[in-house]
Amino acid sequence: MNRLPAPFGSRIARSRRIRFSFEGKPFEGYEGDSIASALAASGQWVLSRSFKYHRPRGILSMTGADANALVQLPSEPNAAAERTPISEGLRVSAQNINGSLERDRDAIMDRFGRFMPVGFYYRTFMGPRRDSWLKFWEPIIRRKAGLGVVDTKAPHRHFDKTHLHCDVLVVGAGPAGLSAAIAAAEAGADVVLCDENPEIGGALSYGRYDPSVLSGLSSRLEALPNLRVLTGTVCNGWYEDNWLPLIGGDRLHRTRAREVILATGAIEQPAVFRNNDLPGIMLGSAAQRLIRHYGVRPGDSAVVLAAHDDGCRTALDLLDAGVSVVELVDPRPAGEAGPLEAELRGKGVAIRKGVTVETAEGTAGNRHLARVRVGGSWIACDLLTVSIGSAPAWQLPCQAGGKVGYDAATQMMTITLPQGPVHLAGAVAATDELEDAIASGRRAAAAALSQLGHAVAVEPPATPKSARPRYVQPIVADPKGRDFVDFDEDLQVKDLQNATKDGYREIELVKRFTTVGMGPSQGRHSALATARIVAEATGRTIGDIGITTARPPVGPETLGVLAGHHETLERRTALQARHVALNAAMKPVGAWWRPYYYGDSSSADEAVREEILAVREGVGLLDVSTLGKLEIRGPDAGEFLDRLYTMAHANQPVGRVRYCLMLNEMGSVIDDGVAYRMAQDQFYVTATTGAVARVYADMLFWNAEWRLKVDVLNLTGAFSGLNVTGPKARRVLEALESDIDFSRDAFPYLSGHDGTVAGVPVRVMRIGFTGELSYELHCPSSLAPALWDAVMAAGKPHGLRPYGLEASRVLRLEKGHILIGQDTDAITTPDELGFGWAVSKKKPFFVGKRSIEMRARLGQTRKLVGLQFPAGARNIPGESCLVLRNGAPVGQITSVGYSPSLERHIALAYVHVDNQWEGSRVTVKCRNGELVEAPVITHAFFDPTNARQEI
Amino acid sequence: MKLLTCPMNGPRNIDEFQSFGPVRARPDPNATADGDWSRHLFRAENRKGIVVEWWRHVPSNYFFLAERDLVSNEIIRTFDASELRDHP
Amino acid sequence: MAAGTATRIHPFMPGGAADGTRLVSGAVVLSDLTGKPRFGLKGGGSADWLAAQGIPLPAVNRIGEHRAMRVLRLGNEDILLLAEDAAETLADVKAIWQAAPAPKGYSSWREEGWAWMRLSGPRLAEAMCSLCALDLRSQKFGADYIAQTRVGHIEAVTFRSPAGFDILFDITASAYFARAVAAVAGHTA
Amino acid sequence: MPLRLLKYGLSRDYPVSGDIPATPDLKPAYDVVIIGGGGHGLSCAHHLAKYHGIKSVAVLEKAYLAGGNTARNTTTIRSNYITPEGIAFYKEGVELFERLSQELDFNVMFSQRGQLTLAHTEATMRSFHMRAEIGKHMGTRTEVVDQKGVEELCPLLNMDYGGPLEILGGLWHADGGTARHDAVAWGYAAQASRRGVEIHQRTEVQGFEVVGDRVQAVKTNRGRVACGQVLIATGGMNYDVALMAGVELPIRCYPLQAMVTQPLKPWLDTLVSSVSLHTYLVQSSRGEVVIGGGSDPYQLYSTRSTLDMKEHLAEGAVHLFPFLQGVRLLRQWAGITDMTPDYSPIMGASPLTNLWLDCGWGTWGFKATPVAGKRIAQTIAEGRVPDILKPFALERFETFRLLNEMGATAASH
Repeated sequence: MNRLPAPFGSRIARSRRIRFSFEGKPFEGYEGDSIASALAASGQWVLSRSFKYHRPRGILSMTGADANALVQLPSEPNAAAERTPISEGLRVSAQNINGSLERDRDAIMDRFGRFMPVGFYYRTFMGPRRDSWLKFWEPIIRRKAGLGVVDTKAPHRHFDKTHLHCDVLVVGAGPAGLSAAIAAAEAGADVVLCDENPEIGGALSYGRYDPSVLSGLSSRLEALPNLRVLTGTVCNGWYEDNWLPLIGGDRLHRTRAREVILATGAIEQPAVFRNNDLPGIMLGSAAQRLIRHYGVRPGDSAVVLAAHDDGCRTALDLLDAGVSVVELVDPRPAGEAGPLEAELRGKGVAIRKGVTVETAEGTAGNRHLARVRVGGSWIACDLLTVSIGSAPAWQLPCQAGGKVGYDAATQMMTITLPQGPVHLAGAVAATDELEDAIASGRRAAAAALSQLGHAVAVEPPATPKSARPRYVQPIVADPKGRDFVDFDEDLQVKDLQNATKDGYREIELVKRFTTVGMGPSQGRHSALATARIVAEATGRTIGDIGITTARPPVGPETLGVLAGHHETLERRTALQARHVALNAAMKPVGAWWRPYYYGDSSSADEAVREEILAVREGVGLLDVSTLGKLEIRGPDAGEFLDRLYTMAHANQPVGRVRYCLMLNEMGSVIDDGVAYRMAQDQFYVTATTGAVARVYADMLFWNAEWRLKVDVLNLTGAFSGLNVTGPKARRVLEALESDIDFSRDAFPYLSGHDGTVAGVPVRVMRIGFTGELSYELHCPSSLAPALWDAVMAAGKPHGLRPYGLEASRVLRLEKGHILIGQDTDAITTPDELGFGWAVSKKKPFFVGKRSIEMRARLGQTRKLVGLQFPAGARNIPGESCLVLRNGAPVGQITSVGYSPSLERHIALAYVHVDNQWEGSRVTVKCRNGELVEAPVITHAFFDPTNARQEI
Repeated sequence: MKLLTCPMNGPRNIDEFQSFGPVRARPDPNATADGDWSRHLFRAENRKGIVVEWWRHVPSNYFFLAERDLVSNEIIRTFDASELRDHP
Repeated sequence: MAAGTATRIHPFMPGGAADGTRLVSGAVVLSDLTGKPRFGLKGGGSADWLAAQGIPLPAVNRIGEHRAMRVLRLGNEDILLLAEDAAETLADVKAIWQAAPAPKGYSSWREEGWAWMRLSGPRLAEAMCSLCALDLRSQKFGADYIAQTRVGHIEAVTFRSPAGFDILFDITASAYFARAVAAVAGHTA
Repeated sequence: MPLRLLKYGLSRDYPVSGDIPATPDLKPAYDVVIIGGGGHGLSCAHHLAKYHGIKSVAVLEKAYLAGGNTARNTTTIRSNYITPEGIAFYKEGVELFERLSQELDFNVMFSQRGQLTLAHTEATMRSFHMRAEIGKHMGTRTEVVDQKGVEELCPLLNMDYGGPLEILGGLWHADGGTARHDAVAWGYAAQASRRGVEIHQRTEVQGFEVVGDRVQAVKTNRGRVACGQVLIATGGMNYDVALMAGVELPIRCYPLQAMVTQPLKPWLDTLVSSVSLHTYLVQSSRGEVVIGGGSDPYQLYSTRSTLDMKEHLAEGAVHLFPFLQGVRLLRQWAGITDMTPDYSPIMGASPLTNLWLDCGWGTWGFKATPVAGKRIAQTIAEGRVPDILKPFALERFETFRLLNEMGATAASH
């Protein structure tokens, strides 16, 4: 066991042992351990195999960013072993292996690297046949690509979303973030501080710092009720207007902050040399995290590569953890020795300056680091910590509009944000020392507070940093390669150089051609090195090259947390329970549930037929509550409808009902309905179920433009509609107590009355889709069940049947009535429907008027007509079957169905305009390709004179 | 989520709103030649720059106007339609 | 039978459209006030008529009070009277309005078009945070504020009531809304 | 092992192909100036050089090669449209893709694994039947499948039987597929430049010298270039560039967003898209699942991403494949699409006699990269619009001869 005693291991609870397995072998760890730390504690350093060459890989950063340490959980591919806590019985396996992690058959790929130069797949796998890629090569590559395996039987997990509002959001609870959050909260702002780690402190929690710094900040923080701390919560993106997703576990906090302070720290960068990917080579901060967070000794015998003070601190930490530090290698030229160096020397650590790690070698199969070569000589070791510099965590700042630059004087990557509600603090703003970071937090808080309108004391600007350039380790391609720039994608220095030779010289092209930065770590550990290599190879500056666009998310996030839980919207008419009680087959139509027919599915066809016959011979009842119902009020109501619809409404008498047809500005038919003029200044207008939302919005829009004295109210939910239809409809209504005279003379076709039926206030219109005597009763929805019951009871002696949508569709087809959206498309004109009668010739204006006149001049090409198929015909074309003329499609069947009244199939179809006449025969191509002929019918199939609806 | 400030309801997430596009000229249909009319129908204000457009706050069904930069997405101001009418 | 004597059925009543949908209770409580009296006026003349009755009108998106009724100003000429415990007062107003000559606005049928529900319980704040994107904390959203916004992904009007938040929304979505709230309660509890 | 790999392995040095030559100096004049170094412009350049012997061609790209919508689209290739004119054109596009790797000697990884579009409503089923009938008539492989057929093609789908989003059936398009978008552009660039075409990166067009009904020269940040013929093929910038020449196109720009998961072992063979959920998914040869949907709801010239679109797409993806809850998203991005009123492109002549248009590609342009390049090259070389392009003329908006593809475009592109 590589475990260290307390106080090392701040995250683990040694009293709680947890057993889990990795690659089928049992392991044990403590509560609080991550998968990677528990495995490391047990000496298991190899966590995965690399993407292309299948090289053993292990801990690099302990931040969970890299593909190196992604593992497979039973229901979760690509889980970050460095961040995912272990749990009892958890089964963990390695990814991207062929065979076992120890013995990966694909490890041979490492030998064949030279057969696979960068972008090789663009230049081969094309033959021998044209489909060889699809049939042969791609399946192989697809199997080799990909990392984890998705569990298609994964159990459902609950995710949820909530909203969070604050004055100031501080991202990152390191010293700068803590200081900023405290300063903002102490000034009275409402502050949220989030950090992806389970504890606050950032580097203070694992670095070599005086513990009193963290405890001091921590106690100030706890005293602030207006400062909410969300640990274990990652801020995974920045979006317009400071809208930020904070993800904590299975919860997404959609957060709106007035001001944002990004204290996201810096990302320590790996060094590039041959075999720099061996398990046992890790960033200095990774070693520190293992020691302080998990109490894991990262090795026995270490070489420390240190180009700045943090390397020295790492070395001291390693000594404290009982690791033998063989040598500290400082590539900087010899200069004055600082106190840390003196301390190290005092502890007997050999320090070599002006040299660097040139290459590394592994144990058999490269399973672990065995030795490194420094200044030409080999040093045996099982741990190499790398502390050669870092890059500011640019992801969030860049999403917030920040620009990345490169300061040639200090050799540092810089970030500049435009003036606005986002501020930087700490290492991301290039502060170096602890005191600077804390001061920079205070300054960011002051800037945010002043934007919020707080009066704040202006803190003096940061003392200019020493202009001493940082040491930058040169990147030289190793002649034998395996000097990895991008661990995720197995890319070496020469791969990037070669891409530039092929002309991929812009950074985005380099990225696309080589895939650098496209893996799980999204360039965290490769972007800076890539910029350097491309700059060098193309003779430009690093600033000119830049880095690729930082897109959200900052780190990988599950689709589950983004999706959350979402009930599907459903709408029900007030009569839903009545339908269900009558055993209706309910189906969704848009968001609505509607009865299709009443009865068991086993006898659906029979039920539909009986419902149709009931309407044709007796009386039926249809719930039409889903129809749009709009009330137009005001002195200009008639004028308003005149402009919106094709018919004349301003002169429509009170008490009359008129068809209304709506066009768009292009002159295409977009909706229809009826308008019942209830009073001089009041119309009750119906719209089709699917279109009402748009029609209502359009009405409001036109009214906003026209500014007529009109109000539009959407009563779709407030009112319900019942259509009583059939030859016996009048008898049913007359059997009900009412103040309305339903007689033919008092209540003729296309008129309306309001009154009371069975104690229910109603608006009744004599209209009908079925072609039968019909009364459409509209009433306040809370009374619809009562009205339904009354009609059902009154209808019983007359054989009244409720009928559903299926019967309704056939009934209307028998009458040749169109359904908007089914029998019309985006370019249908009234002329194509033969609806000239519905278009006023007198009105000076209505929406679409100018366009249909122009389109009429340009010439009509098609017409919607009826088609009738012989009784007993063998092959009936389905909906959408093509109408051909000289072999070319000129139209299609829009509706087709079997008419029990006519005992044959009938259809509506677009035909060539020359075939629009009665008796013209057209050719239709059936689904099976067979051509059939059918005669054109230009009138209603059933009751051609439309006598029945007017009885 | 972008914020849009409704003159009646205040700043709201933009998913509470429906865009009705840039304010369009309304040429007299009866005094416009066919070619000009069809160009009017299908043309769309799409210049890189600031447009004045109609928006609907859906929960309150309030229509208003916004000046928005089509490149930066910055909303310069929002105002009631009466302002445009009174000071065209 | 005379007008208005038929039995009214609201969604969560037996035989109602949402019959069988459970209203969540416990840490988050959803209760149905759809049957409670209310009356909406809309259109030109509404505000003047109400003012003439001595009903003080608040600013748009604010709530006023009149004889135990809450007066919600949803727009210049869009006003809703809620009479949870003032049925008689409201009945009087309605009767006077019915008899009055125009201009007096017209009925907006809110009592039929909108469900009226109340969210309360110890986890009310968390539940509202999940259901609504607005900052509804008391320091930002006062007792007399109205938000016309989205709650549970549908258009709604919400405001504080002494017991919690009242929510008005499309009555045909009642069953959906109850399910959406129950789902949220399941997460917050 | 393919021979070429062996060649690589046995050569001492990296075998430099030099796909994209460094940007040369601008000459004072070219026979053809192509504005826009994306897939379409490069394809046109290739066809001009290879098939029409026109080699005095300059492709002007304001940024880096193929960095606009060529780089951002999600690579759907299909011909299951709804208008006969559209199908005829896109069908030729699919056929060109079938032999594109050989044409370019560059593996564009055309992966014809089929596209399955899902219907959750009867109206959608009806439109599928329409597309299938026309598609079959025009000779494409497009058919309606029932619920059983959907389950056979994609057994992992959540059918939501009895639910509000029950999958009622699908439109199966065996010709559908994907290709590597960058490779298509690079392949064309490499071929074109080998035949003498000049590719000018970081060369931005700033205006036109128009004399009478001709473009005399193109003004760029690197100087003036006289031109015989000019083509505008600038994707999201088409409106803007055409306006510089005084041509106002019926185009509005909207962002289109997409996102991609971490790489996974293969589990999804076909392209799957849902009309009602405005979501589509496809697994790339790298193993990433690419997820996309509809355009943003309002006009904008910006490639910013939004959280709301990401949440919406995740919802759709998780609804269709509930087991994706635990799969992680890696990256999201956006492109600027130039949408036309009828969801069909505008190709061919402009009001200026030597200015040609390859515009209005909205969300559906990638699949047409080879065919648009080929046919527009033919147009420029012959000085007349071939029949297959005629329906796509700008004039169609004046004569109401729209090619309405909205229903066949919404969630599939």
